[in-house]
This record gives sequence, C-alpha cells and structure tokens, in this order.
Amino acid sequence: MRKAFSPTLQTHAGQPVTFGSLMHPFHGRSAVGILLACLAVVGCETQYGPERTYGLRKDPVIKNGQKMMEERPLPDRPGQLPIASIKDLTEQEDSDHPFYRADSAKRKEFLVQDLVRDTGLISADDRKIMEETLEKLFGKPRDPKVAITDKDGNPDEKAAEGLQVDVTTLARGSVLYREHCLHCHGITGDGRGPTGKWVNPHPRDFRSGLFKFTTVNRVEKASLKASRGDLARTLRQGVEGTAMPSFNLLSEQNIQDLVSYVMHLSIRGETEVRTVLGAFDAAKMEMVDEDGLEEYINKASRSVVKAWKESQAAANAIQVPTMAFDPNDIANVEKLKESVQRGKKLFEDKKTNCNGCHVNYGRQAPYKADDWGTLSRPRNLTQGIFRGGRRDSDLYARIHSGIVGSGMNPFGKDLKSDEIWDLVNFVRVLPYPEMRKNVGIEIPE
Amino acid sequence: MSHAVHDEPGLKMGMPLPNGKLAMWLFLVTEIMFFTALIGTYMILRNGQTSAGNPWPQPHDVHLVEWIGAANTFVLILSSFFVVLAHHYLHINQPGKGAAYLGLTLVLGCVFLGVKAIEYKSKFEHGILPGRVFEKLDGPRGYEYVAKVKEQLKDIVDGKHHVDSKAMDAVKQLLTEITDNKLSPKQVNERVVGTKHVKPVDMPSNPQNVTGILELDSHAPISYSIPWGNLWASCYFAMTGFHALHVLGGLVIFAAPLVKHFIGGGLKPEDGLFVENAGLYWHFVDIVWIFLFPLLYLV
Amino acid sequence: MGKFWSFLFGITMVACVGLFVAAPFVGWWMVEPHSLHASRVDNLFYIILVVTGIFFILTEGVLVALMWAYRGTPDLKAGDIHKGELPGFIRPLANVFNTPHKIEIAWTLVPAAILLYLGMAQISTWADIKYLSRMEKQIKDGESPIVCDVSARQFEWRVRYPNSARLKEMQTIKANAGKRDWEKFSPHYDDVHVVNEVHAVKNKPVLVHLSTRDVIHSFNLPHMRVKQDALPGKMIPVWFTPISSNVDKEGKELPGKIWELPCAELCGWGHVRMVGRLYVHETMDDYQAWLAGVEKQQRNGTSPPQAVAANQ
Amino acid sequence: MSVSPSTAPAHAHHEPGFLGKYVFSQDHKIIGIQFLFTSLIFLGIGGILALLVRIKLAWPMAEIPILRDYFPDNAGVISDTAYNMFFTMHATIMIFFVIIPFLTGAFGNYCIPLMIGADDMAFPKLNMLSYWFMWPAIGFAVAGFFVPGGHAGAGWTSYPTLASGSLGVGQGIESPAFPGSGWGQFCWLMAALLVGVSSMMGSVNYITTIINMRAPGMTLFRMPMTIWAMFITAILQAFALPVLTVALVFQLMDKTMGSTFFLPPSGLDFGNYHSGPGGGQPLLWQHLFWFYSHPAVYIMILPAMGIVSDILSTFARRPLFGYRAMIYSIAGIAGLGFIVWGHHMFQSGMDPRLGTGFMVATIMIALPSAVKTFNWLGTLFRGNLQFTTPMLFSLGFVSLFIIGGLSGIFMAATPVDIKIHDTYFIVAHIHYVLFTSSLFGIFAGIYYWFPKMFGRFMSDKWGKVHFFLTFVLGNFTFFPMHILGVAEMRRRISTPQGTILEGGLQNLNIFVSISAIALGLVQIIFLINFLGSIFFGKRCTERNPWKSNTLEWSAPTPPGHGNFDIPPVVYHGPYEYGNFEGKADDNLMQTEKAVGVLPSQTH
Repeated sequence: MRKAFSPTLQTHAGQPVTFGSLMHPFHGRSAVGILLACLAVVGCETQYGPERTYGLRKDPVIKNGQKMMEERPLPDRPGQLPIASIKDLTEQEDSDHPFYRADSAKRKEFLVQDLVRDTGLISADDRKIMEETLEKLFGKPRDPKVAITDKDGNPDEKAAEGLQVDVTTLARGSVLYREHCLHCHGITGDGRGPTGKWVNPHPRDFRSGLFKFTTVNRVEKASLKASRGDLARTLRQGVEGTAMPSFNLLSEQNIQDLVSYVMHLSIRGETEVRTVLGAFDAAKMEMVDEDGLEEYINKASRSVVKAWKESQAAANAIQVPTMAFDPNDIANVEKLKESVQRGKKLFEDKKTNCNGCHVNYGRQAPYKADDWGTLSRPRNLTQGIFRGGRRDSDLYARIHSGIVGSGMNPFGKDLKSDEIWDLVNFVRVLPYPEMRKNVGIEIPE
Repeated sequence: MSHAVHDEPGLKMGMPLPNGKLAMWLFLVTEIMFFTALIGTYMILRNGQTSAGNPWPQPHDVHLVEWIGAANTFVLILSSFFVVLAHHYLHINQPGKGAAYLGLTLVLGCVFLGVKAIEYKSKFEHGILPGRVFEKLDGPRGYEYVAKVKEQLKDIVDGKHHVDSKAMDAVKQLLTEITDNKLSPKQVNERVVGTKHVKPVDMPSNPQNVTGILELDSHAPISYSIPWGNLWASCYFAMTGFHALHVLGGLVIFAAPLVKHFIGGGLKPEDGLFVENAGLYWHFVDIVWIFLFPLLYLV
Repeated sequence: MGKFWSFLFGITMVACVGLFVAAPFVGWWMVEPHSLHASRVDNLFYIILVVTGIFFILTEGVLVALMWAYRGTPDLKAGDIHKGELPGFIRPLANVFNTPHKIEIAWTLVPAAILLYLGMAQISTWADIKYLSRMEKQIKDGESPIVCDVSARQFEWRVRYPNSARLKEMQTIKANAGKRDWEKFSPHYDDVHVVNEVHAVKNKPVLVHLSTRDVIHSFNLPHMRVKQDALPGKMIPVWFTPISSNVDKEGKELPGKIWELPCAELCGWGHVRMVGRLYVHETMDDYQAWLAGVEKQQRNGTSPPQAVAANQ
Repeated sequence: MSVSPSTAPAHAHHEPGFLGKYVFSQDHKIIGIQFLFTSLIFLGIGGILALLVRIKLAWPMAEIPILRDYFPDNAGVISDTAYNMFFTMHATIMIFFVIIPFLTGAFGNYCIPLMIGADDMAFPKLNMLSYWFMWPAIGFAVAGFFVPGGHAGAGWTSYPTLASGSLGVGQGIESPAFPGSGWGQFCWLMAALLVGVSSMMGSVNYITTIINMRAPGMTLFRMPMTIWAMFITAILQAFALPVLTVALVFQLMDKTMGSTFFLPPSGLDFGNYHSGPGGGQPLLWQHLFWFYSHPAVYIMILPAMGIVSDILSTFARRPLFGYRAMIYSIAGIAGLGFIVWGHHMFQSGMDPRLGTGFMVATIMIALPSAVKTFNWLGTLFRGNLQFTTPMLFSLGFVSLFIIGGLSGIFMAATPVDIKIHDTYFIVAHIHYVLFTSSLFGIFAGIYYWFPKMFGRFMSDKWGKVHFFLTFVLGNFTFFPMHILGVAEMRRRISTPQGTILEGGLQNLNIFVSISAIALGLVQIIFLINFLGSIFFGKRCTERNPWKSNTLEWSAPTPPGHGNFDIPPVVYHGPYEYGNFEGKADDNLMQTEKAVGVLPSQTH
C-alpha cells in the first residue's frame, strides 16, 4: 500500500497530510532514497519563510468602482489588473485599461471625488504605525492570528470566538493556502498572485471584505459578510465560468482550515481598508482621527470581526421558504407552467427591471465595473452557467439578497417569496429550448 | 604509395548538373512540401467538417469571380511561356530579345499581382477576413451582428456609402425595424441576403420570402452571415497570400538580370543558367496557381 | 582499463534490470487493474516487457562480453587484429559468424518476426477498447450503460448525469451502431451536476461523453486503464466496465481504494491540480441512492443553503 | 604522388580580416565551429532550465535560497507558470538550439566537405546565412523570457488551444488560456520559424554538396557513415520541415490575424472570454506538427548514429560490420519515419482505426534500429578495442540507445500506450534517445574531431572522468523515470503530488533530481576540458592522430582554407582496418591504394 502524500488525504489520525510530512525522511523505502531525502530536507519548507510579512497595501483603495468606469463591450485584457499603484496614473498613459484611458483631468476628478484613495500618500511614520499594529493584530503569513484587543488594549479572547480563527487552525490554513490559493489570490489575499492578473474575471480580492455568493440576509443588514458555509461551498463547487476550480476533493478539515484562513485575510485586509478610508482625509492622506492611528486600527478590527461574527448567526441567514409545489414532480407540470409564465412577466416587469441589466436575457448585457474596479457582466441567463451555484436555493438567495459588489441589488424587500420562486423557475427553464417550449414561453432566437 | 595518373578514378563525381540547378530542384522539393501542406490542410478542413445542412461557401458567397481568376491563370501561364523564350534567346546568344521577354514576364507578374490586389480589395470591403466574418447567428454573436448591420445601414442612410436607389427603401425599412428591436439576428440576415440565398443553417424559424438588399444591389457594404466564412477566409488568405509572396519573390529574381542588362553591361549566354533556374522557380509558382485556381474558384 | 569499462557497463545493465525487478516489491509499480479490459492491457505490457527484457539482456550482455574479450592493447600494430579466437562453444557457429550475409539475414528476420507478432497482438485489444463499432458489442441490448457527460475545463471535471427518471428512459436505448440517440443526452432542465466526481456501478458499462470547454485535457483513469484526450469542439465517447467497486453503501471510499481521475494532458498552470475521483458502487441500487441524494440536494428548493453550513 | 594540376585548389583569394575570418566567415570549418560554440552556450542554458525543472519537482513548495528572490509574489516558490515555461523552453532549446545545430550545424558543416574531399560547401554564402539566421531565432527565443506573461509554457509541442488561445481578432496577442500563450508563444513561434529557415538553407546545401562535390573516386558507397547519415538527415529535413513551417504560420496567423485554423467551430470559453466562432480543428496542429517532429526525432539521432559508426570502427580497428545494411537501415528509418507520426496521437481523439495502422508502422521502425545495433556489436567482434574517450562515448551510445530503443516499443503498442501515454515513461524514453544517445554521440564527435578542429588534444584523463560520471549519473537520472512512469507519474506536472499515486514517488523524484543536479555539475568538467584544451591542450602535430581512414585525416591539422593541400583521390571505402602486407599500420586510408584483398571483403 502506498503512502498517501497528497494533501487531499487524511491520515489515520485525521491530520491533514501536507507537504510538511513529505519531507519526513522515513517515508523512503530504499536506503539510497532515505539518505538522499535526508540531504534534500535541507532548506525545504512547506510554510512561508519566517521573514515574510504581509506588508501594507501598495495599490490604491477603490472606494466606488462602479462609478469610475463606463460600460464596455469587452472584458479586461489578460495581464492587467485594475490599478496597480496610483503612481501609474501619471505614467501609464498608453495603457489599455479604461481607468488609464480616461484623460488626466478625469483621473484627478476620481481622486477629488474620493472614488479612489492613494495609499502612496500616507506618511512614512503612519505607515510604520499601521504596519506594526496590523502585525500585532494579525501576525505574519507563517504564523497568522486574529488577536483582537478591547478598548483598554487588553487581549480580547472573546472577540473572535466562534469564528474558528485560532492560531493552530490558521497555521494549517496558511500552509494549505500557500499551496492551493496563493497562485491566484496572492499572499495577502489581494488577488494579485503571479497568475492573478492573467485570469478573467480577476481573482477575488478578499481585502475589501465583499463576498459575492453568500446566503446571509442582506435585506435586513447590508453589512453582513458571508457565512463559513458559503465560503466552504464556493471552495467545494468552484465558481463555474471563472478560473476558480472546485476543491471538493480536499478533506472537510482542509476546507475548514482554508475558510478560516481566508476569513483571517479578509479581516486583516478590511481593517486596513477601513483605516485608509476612515483615519485619513481624502486629499492629502493625513491623519484626521483624534484617537490616534493605532487605536483607530484596533477599532476597525473590532468592528470587522463583529460583522463577521454576525454573519455566522443562524438568524441572519436567508430563510428560504418551501416552494408551493415540487417542480420536479411530473404531476405538477401545469403549476410549473404557470409559475414560469408569471416569472417571465416579472422578469420583464418595470418593478424588477431584470431586463434593464440582463439585456435580452443577458445575451446583450454589456460589461460594467463592479466594486473592485474590475469589469463584470450581468449573467447571460440563456447559457445555463450560474456562478453562484445552480441549486434552486442558490438562485433564490441571489435574487433575495443580491450579489454584493456586482450591482445586482437585493430584491428580498420588493418581492414576495412566491414571486422569487416564480423568477427562479423561469431562470431555470430559460437555457433549455425544449423545456421553454414545454412550458409555453418563447424568447427570440 | 605512388600511383600512376591513369589509375585515378573518374574525376567528376555526382550528377551531371550544375550545383545551382541541383539546389534549385531541392529548393523546389521543399516548396512542394510547403504548398502540399497548405493545400492539404485546406482540403481536409473543407471536406472534413462541412455537411449538406451546413455547406462550404460558394464562390458567389465570398465575392469570388471565376472569370477573373481564370484570366489571372492565363496571365501566369503566358508569363511562364515568356521565361522559356527568354532562356532560349539567351541560349542562342540574343541577349536583347532575352531581356525583352524577361521584361514581359516581369510585367505579367505585376499584372497578376494587380488583379490579386483588386480581388483582395473586394474581400476587405465586405469584411470577409479571418475572424471577422459572422457565421452562425445563434448566441451572443448574433446580436453583435445586428449591431454591426445597424451601424452599416446608418452609414448608408447618412450617405457615407452609396447604394443603388432600388435598395435604398429596403435599407431604410430594415434600419427602422432593427432600431425598434423587432428582428432576430437570423431575420436580419434574411432581409440582407434574401430568402433564396439564406443558408439552411441560418434560416429563421419563419422565413418571410423577401428580396434581400444584396439581391437589389450586390455591392451594398452590408455584412451577412457566411457559415464557415472565417475558416474560408483563413485558408484563402493563407494560400493566395503565400502564393502572392512567391510571385513577388519571382519578380525580384527577374529584376536582377534586367538590371544587369540595362545598367550592368549586358546579359551574356552564361547568364542563361541563372535565367533557367529563375524559370524553374517561376514554373513552380505557376503550377501552384494552377492547383489553387480550381480548388478555390471552381470546386 | 578495458576490464573496468566492461565491468561498468555490465553493472549498469544489471542495475537496470534489477530496478525493474525490485520496483514492484517496493510499491513503485502499476496500480491494480479494475476494469474489464485493464488486465488485457497489462498482459500486453508484460509481453513487451519480457521480450524487450530478453533482448536487453542479450544485446547488453553481448556488448559487455565483446568489450571484455576484445579489449585491445594501447599501441596499434598490425597483427593485433584477429588475435582472439572464437570461444569453444561458439566455434561450430563460426561459419555463420564469418559470413556476414547469413547472420545479417538472421538478425533481421528474427526481430522482424517478433516485432510483427508484438504488433499483431495489440490489434484486437485496441479495437475493443476504442473502436466505436465494438462499443455496441460490449454494451448489449437492453443493458443500460451508466451514461454521463464529462465537460473538462481549466482545471476541473464538470460531470452531468441524467436524473433518475431520465436514467430509466435511457435504459431503452437500443445498442445498434449508428442508431444510438446521442440527442437523448443533450442538456436538460433536470440534470444532475457534480464536480470532479464520476460515479459508476460494478460490472456495468460506463459511457462517458467527453468534451472540453477550453483547452485539450485528457480523461485518465489509471485503475481502469482509460486515457482519452478531450478535444475542443468535439464530443468523444469513452467507455469502460469496472469489475470491482471501491465505495461502501454510504458512498464513502473504502480504505486504500481511492481511484483518481487526473488530467493527463498539459492544460495550463493548474494541470497538476486537475484531479477528480472515480466512485464505483457495488450495486445499481447504491448508485440510484446516491443519485437520488444529489438530486434531492440540488433540486429540492425547500432545503435552505444555510442548512449545509449550519453549526460550522 | 603526382598531382594533377587541374584539381589543385585554385584560391586566388585575399586574406580576410578578423571579421571575415571568424565572424562572417564563409569557410565551412569556421561556420561549423561557430555552430559548435553557439550550441554549447545553449546546452548550458537548456541544462540550467532542466535543473530548475528538477528542483521544482523534488522540492515543490520550498524556498530555494537564491531562486526565491525571483518569485516574491509567489512566496519564494517557483510558480507553476514559471515551471511550465522552464520545461517548455528546456525542450525547445535542447531540440532546436542544441541537438539539431550541434549535429547538422556543427558536425555537418565541419565534416561534410572534409570527409567527401571537397574544398568547401557548394554554397558558402548560403552556409554563412544559415548560421546567421540562427541569430534572429535566438533573439526571439531569449526575448521571450522577458515579455509580459513569460515565455511559452504550453510544452514544446505547443498544442492548440492552450498555445493558440487568443482574445479574437484585433484584441491583441495576450491569451486567456495561459500567460505564456500570448507574447511568449509568439516569440516561440517566430524562433521556431526562423530556426527552420536556417535548417532549410543548411539541408539544401548539404544535399547539393554531398551529391555534387565528392572527391574523385568517392562513390556513394565509399562514403563514411557520418556522411550517409548527414545526407539522409538533410533529405528528411528538406521534406519534413516545410510542413512544420506551415503549421507555425497557421498558429502565428491564429494568434495575430484572427484566423481560425485551430479554433473549433463552437469557439472556446475561458471565464469572461468567449472566442468568436471558428471552424478549424485543434487536431490539425498535431498532425502537421508531428509530421515534422517525428522525422525530427530521427534528424536528432541519425547523425549521431553515423558519427558513432565511424568512431566504433576506428577504435575497434575493424571494418564496420554490414556497411550496406547500415545504409539501408538509415534509409529505412527515414522512409518509415514519415508514416509513423500518428503514434504520438493514439489518445488524442484521432480515429482509432488510424491508430492501428500507425502502430504497425511504428513497431516495424524498431527493426532498422535493431539491425544497426547488431551491426555495431558485429563491428566490435574480434576487434582490438581502444578505450579512448570518443570510443567510450560511442560504446555508451550503443549501450544506452538499446534502452531508448526498446522502451520505444511500449508506446508504439496502442493498448499499452493507453497506460504509458503522457507519463514519465515517455520522458525516460526521449531522454534515453536524446540525452544518452544523441548527446553521447555529440560528445564522442567533439572528443574525436577536436584535434582536427583546434590542433590540440582534449585531456583523455578528464575525458574519461567526464564519461564515467556522465554515464553513471545519466543512468541514475533517467532510468528511474521509467519506473516513475509505470507507477503513474504524469508528465509536465509542476508538483509530483497531484494525485496519491504521484505522492508515493516523492523519494524517487528527489533521487532523480539530485542525480540530475550532479549530472549538470559534471558537465563543468567537460567545459573546462574543452575550453582549456583549445589553448593549453597537448599539441597535435600529426595529420592522423587516431590512425583513421576517412579523408579529413589526410588534410593538414587544422585544415587551412580550401582544406586539402593534396587533392584527395579515393580508392576504397573508409573502413579498411586489418593486416596489410608490407604495411606497418593496421589502417589503410581512403587515399591509399589497396594492396591485396581488403579487410572489409574478407571480414
């Protein structure tokens, strides 16, 4: 029987097998193998190097990406990220990115209108404080932590309770993240790993704290993040139609470790973002908060963690009601027919105005900027690819609470649950011509 | 260790050919392989995938005119004949006549390229270029097609492009209907080319039996769907493009002895070898066209 | 020095053979065959291994022997040539060895015959595995294959199954060549979608409709001895019959029986990570139970997504 | 010896300056040496890339001390993209810039005129151009490392649609499929295209020279095996290369002009990108590519076989066994080589019925190789073996080519190929054929002709040390790969732990990597020996230090411009070693007239 080296496996002890154990010399069978493996261990690690830090973000904070860019027929080019650094705003005149194509007056306007914050303008002293404080709170990639302090500066053990961001979990998560995710999502979760800029849609930037495909009830509370289940589901199923593959062969333990680590990155990144936006003034990036920068960062971290904690509460999840009938039961064909036809009407209705964004059922939808400043496109609903999952309940959640950052608003308030089900049924039928005929709807060729 | 001279083996080894001529033949072998690969690819792509319901474009669909191609073939054959004459006159030491026939060859080569340029222009005008042709009109591509046609119709109505007055009404009508978002991409295509010429694969679900704008004015600059159009354009430009490059190379080769004749002090019978090699090359270029013409224009 | 070099070559030869002999015992060897045609493939592999092994030992042995026997003196003098007499046991063959033509004919014809045999031995197995016409023979009338649609993309396998109702309908497919109704399996409203998981049933043929959305991938099941590239723009049928199962009633893999589905054709930076799993159920009932479970989970609108995430 | 005045070299040339003599030289010997040095430089680059590949495979997630500074955004680990670029360019450089230029460029240029008794190539200017066309190719090959997205990373086979992925017409050259498929792939295509032009010029020149420029008496069946091999290689190149050129042009057009030769009718989806409708076939590339690249495998081995045949005969002091059989088998390999390309595509989705035909042809191509091997053994039989360095490399060639040849039979067999295809078994096979065979042939040739080229010997002692270590470490490196392949380690994976099966092979991988690194370091011995001997080696004053028979040894050492001071006249074949009445030496040069019965006739 072979030894299992793959990180996709669990050993008898339930511990994930990672590359760390790979380097253990006693897996060898041949004497030469053991000897050379011993030699080989020198200089090999599966963890991040001890001196590697997260560092401060160098790219500007995009405050409202959707306002910055016009609609476009084509997506971003590979090899380009939205905005690398504000310095480029002046130098990269010929770049193809719409932000750079905007004339310099308009670019200045972005800064003046406070759509973009330039982190490069923060003074060296402030940067130092920020860096030290963040490291105190969140550690380094090699030993990540979420060490929240209370108002008096004492460690607050309870702040992150229930988020599963303890040091051991995060350490495991960090190793897994380095192997599986770093490549696209980058060390700090900024979506700027070595291949990050070559994939489109660009990998998610966790630092903004916005997660698209969630089941938290944003109709009630817009500040909610995502539940662990949402992140785990995205890891397992991948995101169809993007470069995010499925990791469903990782063990449950590994998935949970990764979820914890992603939460850690997101909390850390969002703390930083909130500090940049809240503690400084827009024009000169000079400190304006009277409590002092360090305290501001602590404050920010507390509120971010609080939002994450709230998102985990079962009460804040979308309550998906039962559909009035079982649409898969052959006996209910007539009910389904009526439901789909109602859904079609709703789709074209002024109230929802679905057709306003999903032009021609999404077939003619243009690219629009999202909150990260990247381009995304209202889904082409005739293709049958749903990024957030294809279950009925997934579609329900998308319509109910919207897709954060993308411009898809929550409709949970305007629509009754039955109406949402009608829409879901319609959307499910839409990609299949044969099915459309069966339920008596027609869309142009 | 000493040997008498009469023991020497035969002095000249190898073939009774000058090195240059041998090398030219070898070069032509490589060229044959090159064009074989090109033509073979074309035949495989063309015959391997098309079906009765989704046929390869006819010459008419892609603005190929048979008689122009035929005339060009004649031009090239004639020029090949003149090279033979040029070589003949150099051989019998009449360099003046030789140079004259070389000049004629050169001129005919230029004529060939000129005609080719005219043919290319009509492709460029109608957007029959690799990657630019609209093929099957289902999916998002269909709506790009509608947008494109709308733009072209607007240009016509605005007077930027001229169409026959017969077609003007149809153009205006189509533009309003597109603006009102009444037509599906396939219907737009039907209105452009006319029901008779719509390919089965692009037939709308309810054909209208209309006369197309292109039937009224075949030169109207409006895009239309050509199934396999991108592949056709890819193959066409690859094959004729490389052939044209070879013709161009041939013209340069023929220019050399002419320059020598008029500037460098006159041609000599020894130059016959050069002209013979150039002629071999020219015959090859000619033969390639003789393959290309029926494959592209007639089959 | 001649002795040293012949010794080195000899050692190398022995080491090479030794590694191949020893490898299976330390686990560096082929995985066990688990499909109907897998052991046939393995047998052919072993036939070639034995034939090439014999030839390897023979030729390398002769090379080493010649190097040893005819190691020369460093100073070249006429007369050193032909010093070696033939060893006694070869001497009767001296006539053959001394007439190049005979031995040349011998060592051309014998390998030719062996090679031709090796070639011919492959044909029927290959045909059974890959010829579309033979599939119909393997998948007999009335016997329903497990049908699924595997669509590869960078870097995962997306698998689509007919739901239980459609599965029943598909049992009636007649297995006549050319008449197989591929259309029956076009995408449907009620299909079951899973990622990176291919499910099968023991002793039942599996028919995979293989396609890809972006680049060339290769559908590779080492335990089933299946490998087939997925070509963009084409749908390629792949079929095999597992003869043992690797999951228990609950659909969990038995210990040590993880059967993977790695991509075998370079498909980009994540090529190495593109790995799926094959689950072979013991009975059709187990399979249907699994299918129903996924169906319910995916199709039943009443299950709130939060339920999956609850208490984590 | 009387010399007929008409055949005396008549070179009324002025002495060229430094540039004309060593840089833009039209002398085949200088061009050969230029090719030699260029290839050696690229051997170094290709070798370093190979070591990077092996480092990543052995320690996939480690921060390697110096390397880590080059991958800051990947936490100091060689990224998968970079890994793909490394192995792609390792193969590309080794094939197009090392082995082919070494064998046909360096040895072809140097040896052909000398061994057939000509004073130069048929077209010296064309010859010079063929060398200088390497440089734009080299420029593109090197530039690719510095373009956005890095160099090509789709494997040296560059299969569409991974390699040809594009944004569509007019949208630029970047590719959504893979970072290196944009500008990097463009550079790759241009490099391959230009190197093809260079090879094409060379091959036309070689064929013409060999057919028309032979010395008096040098009939076709008196040519040494090296020349025969070069001749047939040149023919292979002339026939096969244009097909690759077409394929490269197609991919270049797909990339830059929006053509759709390799884009399927349905188009492709990459996340947010949907390519326009195509019409072409991705499989077409594989057919066109392998139509060239399979013969290219023989282009990369046949000259080495020729060189080895000559060296074996020389140092065994025996006539080459079955000279004509050797020639026919080379011709057989070349002929069959054109109809076996499909064996690279058994699992590719090509009609499996074609696979059967290709399989039979492929298995039969083992036959000529077997005949050659037996003939080499026959040559040693009853010889007087001189274990010089070139001889050792030649014996090493024979020994290890047997392994490479036999392992080829596995992948020729279609059902077995299902198992073997795209595993490390293939990697082992190609390295046994290209490293331990072609490169051993190249080393043998360098050690053998070095005295003629530079007028000095390479150190035999260090040569033997070099051989010993290369032989041992070469086997350590490449033989375990067979086992890796049988145990299901896939090819071209950046971490050998993608699957459980691969994970179990980690120790073997580390062993292979350490051997490979040692193997790389050992080549430094060769480098020092080579460069040092040019300046400080033992002088070679004789014309014929190895007491060989072929014509180049009758020229002065090193040969001057125009090669021969005494125009050679050939009386018999090149393999007459044995006893000659009234002759102290055991060899009879081709220029010497035979006395009595020739050894090759008695055998």
